[in-house]
Amino acid sequence: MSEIGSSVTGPSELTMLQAINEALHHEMARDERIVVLGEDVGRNGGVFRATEGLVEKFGEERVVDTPLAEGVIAGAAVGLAMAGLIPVAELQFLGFSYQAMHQIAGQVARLRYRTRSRFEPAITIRSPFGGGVRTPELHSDSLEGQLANIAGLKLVTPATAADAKGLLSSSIRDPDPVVFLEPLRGYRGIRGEVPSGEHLVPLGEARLAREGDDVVVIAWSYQVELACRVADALIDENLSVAVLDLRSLVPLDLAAIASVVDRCGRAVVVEEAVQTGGFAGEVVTTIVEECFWSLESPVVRVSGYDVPYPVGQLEDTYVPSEARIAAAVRRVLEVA
Amino acid sequence: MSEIGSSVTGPSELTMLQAINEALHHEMARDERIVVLGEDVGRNGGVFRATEGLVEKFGEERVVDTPLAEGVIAGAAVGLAMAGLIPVAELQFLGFSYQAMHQIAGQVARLRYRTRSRFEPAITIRSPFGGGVRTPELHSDSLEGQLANIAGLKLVTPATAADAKGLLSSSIRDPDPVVFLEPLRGYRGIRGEVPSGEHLVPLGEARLAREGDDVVVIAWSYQVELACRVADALIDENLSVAVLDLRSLVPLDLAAIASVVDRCGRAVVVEEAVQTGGFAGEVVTTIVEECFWSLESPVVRVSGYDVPYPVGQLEDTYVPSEARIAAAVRRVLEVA
Amino acid sequence: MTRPSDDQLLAVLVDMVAARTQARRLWNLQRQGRIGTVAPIDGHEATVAATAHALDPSQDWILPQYREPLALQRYGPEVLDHYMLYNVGHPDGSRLPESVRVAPLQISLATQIPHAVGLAWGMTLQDEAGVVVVFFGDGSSSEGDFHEAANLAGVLRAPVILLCMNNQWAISTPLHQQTAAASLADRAVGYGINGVTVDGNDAAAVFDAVDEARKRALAGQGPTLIEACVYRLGAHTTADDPTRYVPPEDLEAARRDDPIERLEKHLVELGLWDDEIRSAVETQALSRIDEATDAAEAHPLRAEALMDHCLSVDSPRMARQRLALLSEAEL
Amino acid sequence: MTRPSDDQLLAVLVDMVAARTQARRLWNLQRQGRIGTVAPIDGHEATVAATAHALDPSQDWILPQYREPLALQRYGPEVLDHYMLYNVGHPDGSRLPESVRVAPLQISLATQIPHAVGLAWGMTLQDEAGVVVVFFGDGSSSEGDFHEAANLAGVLRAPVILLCMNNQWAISTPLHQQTAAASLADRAVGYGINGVTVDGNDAAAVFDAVDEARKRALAGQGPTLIEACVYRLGAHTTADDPTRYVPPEDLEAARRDDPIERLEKHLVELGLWDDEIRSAVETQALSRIDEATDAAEAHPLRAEALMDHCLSVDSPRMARQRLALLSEAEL
Ligand SMILES: Cc1ncc(C[n+]2csc(CCOP(=O)(O)OP(=O)(O)O)c2C)c(N)n1
Ligand SMILES: Cc1ncc(C[n+]2csc(CCOP(=O)(O)OP(=O)(O)O)c2C)c(N)n1
Ligand SMILES: [Mg+2]
Ligand SMILES: [Mg+2]
Repeated sequence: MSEIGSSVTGPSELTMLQAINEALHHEMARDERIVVLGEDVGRNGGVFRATEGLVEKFGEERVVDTPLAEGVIAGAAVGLAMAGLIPVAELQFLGFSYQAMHQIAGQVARLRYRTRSRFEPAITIRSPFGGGVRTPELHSDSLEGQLANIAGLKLVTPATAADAKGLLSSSIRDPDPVVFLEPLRGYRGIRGEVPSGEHLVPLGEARLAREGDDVVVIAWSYQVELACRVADALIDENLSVAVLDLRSLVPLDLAAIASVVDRCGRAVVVEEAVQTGGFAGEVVTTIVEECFWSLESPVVRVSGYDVPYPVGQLEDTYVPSEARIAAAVRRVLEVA
Repeated sequence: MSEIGSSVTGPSELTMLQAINEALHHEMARDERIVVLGEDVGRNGGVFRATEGLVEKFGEERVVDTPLAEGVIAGAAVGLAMAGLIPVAELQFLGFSYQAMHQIAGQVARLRYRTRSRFEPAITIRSPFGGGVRTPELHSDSLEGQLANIAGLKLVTPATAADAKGLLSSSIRDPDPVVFLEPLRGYRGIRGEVPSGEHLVPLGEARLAREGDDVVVIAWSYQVELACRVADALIDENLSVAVLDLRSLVPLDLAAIASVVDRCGRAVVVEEAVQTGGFAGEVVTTIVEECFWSLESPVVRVSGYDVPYPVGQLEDTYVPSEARIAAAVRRVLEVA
Repeated sequence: MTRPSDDQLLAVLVDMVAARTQARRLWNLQRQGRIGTVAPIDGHEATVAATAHALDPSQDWILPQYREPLALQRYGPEVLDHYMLYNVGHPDGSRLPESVRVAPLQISLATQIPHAVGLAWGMTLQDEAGVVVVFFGDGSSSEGDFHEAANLAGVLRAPVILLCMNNQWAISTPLHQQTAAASLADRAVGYGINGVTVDGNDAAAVFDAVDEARKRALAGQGPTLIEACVYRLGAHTTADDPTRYVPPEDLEAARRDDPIERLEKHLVELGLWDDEIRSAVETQALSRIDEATDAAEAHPLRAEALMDHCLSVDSPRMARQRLALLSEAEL
Repeated sequence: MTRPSDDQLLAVLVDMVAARTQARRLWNLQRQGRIGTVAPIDGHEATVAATAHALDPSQDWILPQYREPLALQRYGPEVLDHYMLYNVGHPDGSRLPESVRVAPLQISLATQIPHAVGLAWGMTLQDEAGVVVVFFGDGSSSEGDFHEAANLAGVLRAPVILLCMNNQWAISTPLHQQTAAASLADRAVGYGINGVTVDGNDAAAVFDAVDEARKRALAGQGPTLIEACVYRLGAHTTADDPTRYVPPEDLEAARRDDPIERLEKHLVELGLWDDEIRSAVETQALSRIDEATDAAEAHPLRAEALMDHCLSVDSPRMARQRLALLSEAEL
């Protein structure tokens, strides 16, 4: 587990989106083999501007606007990797990764295993996910629970601007395929100081975002932000709430989870996804496996509901709110 | 929870495959709106003969060999349902449901929700899954953990021949979309007495396959068969091992899980899938949520490994064996 | 070929002008924060309205992409009412009444094409008359779903019309980066179906093409792929800045071939159209959309609606979630 | 056009005869339970072998579907050795040595077509000479992957040859239920790429077509879709019973156009082939495959290999699983 995040803010503050953009610029300048591909990633700089300026800097050979077909974006990435290149593919919204799932799950994730490392799948698939910004259907879905069940993929998702840069750089350099999930609400809603130049955050190390002893809230992506706000607010009630930011779901930092749950004895897991089959269940199970005897009360998960991500007027009901997280924290603490 | 399964065998014994075939014949004869579609389901009767005799009996209009394209099999099913028909689609192997995932997750599962029940998605998608029979790659994958996270789908999987018939008939009649998972190893490897004529088993009711008080093994599909063998074998060691066959993963029979875990206090969950993100994690979490205080030891899961389903020579290492299940049972019992 | 009558053309023009007028109102509503992201119809009006007028709403279906609703007046006032419900983020927006043969907007591009084929196929299986028209863009035609559906439609000879709105752009991706094909209609031969290219700014030509395709379909002659060539005159959506990528001279040229101006000119010549009529149509269109907007905003919604219509009956877990939701509403 | 030389044709025939001979052995090995399900090559030999001979193994790639390996001798003996490892269920079967530009078999149909386009594209980005040939079936051509990949190849002008083995069947589904298209090569126009149909039983014609497509690709003229018309002379796989669905008269007719007989006749006329040569080729082919089978069966494998090569480094959970696996081996 790495150090608690510094919360210094200052003039060199970036939004998460700018941090992602910086990582892409930095990595492409560093390694000529990197090719960025996806819908609208070139001239338009991506529909959220994550790839802004790349085509101007690195040219149309290395920053490619593909036809509108997610399957072949992921599938061509496999071929590019076979050719020794390092594709960084963007799926415009994670909900459309379904169109590419046969390539992601059946091909990207298996290239190394199938060929016993003859081919190195140094592929990164970036995609925004999660809701809260009133997008149309299938633009807000949290599918990490499904992706985590696909062996051969790494699954990484930042909660801070600095991590967005550091984890993305590490993901691009990683020899395994990484699905890199960018919280849509964080693009402009999360900002913070970001080291300029080279900045790497290792994959597989959780981050203790808040120290605390009474209970730990385990979260990832935008939910870390919410959990921190809850932790900060509950200080007034004399509650000491730790927040563990998983940062990568695969590989999962079992040691960090065990250590903080062992200390607190009580845990809440927060996710935005559909509850049944979501990744929070995997975290709860991990806690049962790693530190059952430390538990002083049942772990509680705060999730979306078992319905599809809804339309705008129902969005705020669907996504975990600070109030729901705080209520869950109180609930696990009330239990004798 | 329904009654313990009778284990009468006799001359009218059927294999699970024959039971499935019987359900299809019975349902198609009952309701003219049912249309069977998929690759090789007509003249060939399905690559496993699950649809044998249907085209001869019900004609080429109602039993349709489609082009080789899973996406449009699921997608056309949506359109057929919009037209008021009842499509029963076959995906030749569950590994190729990935080719259709944008239609299954994004469309089939959402048709009712999106249109607030204007359109009734009475769609059944049948598919063999699971390993143990030395098939090529992507023919053996257990994806129920991923499918369970898709809200709007029901997810049903039989463990006995009688249930194969009764659950499939219920699935076809169900107004919601059902993904019906047929254990490949059970097609010819599981047989038993099957009621002839009308036979319905309600969706959402687990089945206590073995009574027992010391520990419960919770399983579904072919793993129930293994769990029962283990339970039977451990009688000699004076262990009373209950086996709960979930039968449907969505809806999940929370009451049945709670009741048996409350009684036994110890539980093992068995699945064949990749462990991380598999459905066993959901079951463990459900136990934590429903009956944490009854637990006398941490729930243990017996799963596949966090690698893709392997080639033939490694298959037996991958799939949960009776030995692994028995070891897990002993492990949860040893804990003070 | 049945040329549309002058009256039909007039009706088409009325719908086109109303659509464009209302599109401008939508843009402002979005800017005011009253509605979510919308995709302007500008440039698509002739094709959409003429297609609708070539169909019989009592038996023919329309499966839209997302840009069409404002020009589907022929399918009844419910289309606009529900479009506004959709735009204000109400779940009823995608629930049109049973009598209206229009599917909800489709956000997952091209997935509606297989639905259209299945629906058309299902109609023939039940000996129902009627055809299905499915709209999709040039960008969407690159998705596997287009291919799989067109191919299945060919095999089944389904009564479906695949209407590709080739507006030259998919967000920022121009046609030549979308495909090297000289014409999208050329793809028809690869599926053994009929294929035609039509000037989508020519309402009469579109009407003819759809009418012809419909007659073929009803006569059991199978599907038609129609490529309607237009130009996206506006932004992709309210979230888009086309000045980043659309060459101004191309846009300028396209504006000179505006479908509304073209049809107006024709009907002015026939003495069927003038500024006064136009302004009456505009006024009426605006009051209509304002009414629909107000009604949509006033349309009630309980938070519990989140849980409705997912499964026909709540699963046990959903039942608990529903209870939790009700109590959380008090948090 | 470069007609193959007589020597080249002879080399092709040797490979074809060897492939068919070995296919029969595979069938028996499967029946004996020594190997898993296999897909016989019968009827595909001319196209596969001639294609391989039209390529340069030192720079051109082949991405197979699953029916081709026996006729890829030109790409080196490793292809057969690994095919036998694959057939005995050993994971090394899909790990060809770096020097062999052949990808492993692809079971998820058509997914290899996007890979081929990506690979060809990647080669041009790095100024590597060479082309990529990807094999796929008539059935596979219905998958969205075919469409998406062909379209992208057209846009990129990637040096790729899309080689569709139209053997008239996809398991039990005949071509006319697979597509209403008169010819699969007709699809090329929809992607702005070159398309040709070739008699896949005519080794020389296939050689020409591939050679031509290759030259175009190397000259920067982009991809070619080649439809090779053949007939599947055997079962789909060892698990299939084609008598359930193949009309005997069709099969009979196809047998009369056997690609091996045809090329034999030609080379007999040239005095380059006779029964003696044939039987020498067969004997050699059999001893070769028997050797490869024995070696494959003797190839060691530890159970722990299950965990290898999934991620470059085990995740913490995988590390535990690896330990558990080692101790479970003792259960
Ligand atoms: C499957 C899928 N991929 C990506 C998107 C994101 N997206 C929305 S509209 C659009 C462009 C669509 O272009 P086209 O089909 O030509 O329609 P147009 O907007 O030009 O009318 C894209 C990429 C989506 N909605 N669905
Ligand atoms: C995506 C996918 N769907 C279904 C299957 C099952 N399957 C294996 S081979 C086959 C038929 C393939 O036909 P074709 O592409 O014409 O090749 P052929 O066997 O005729 O050489 C099918 C349906 C599969 N392997 N992959
Ligand atoms: Mg467009
Ligand atoms: Mg074939």
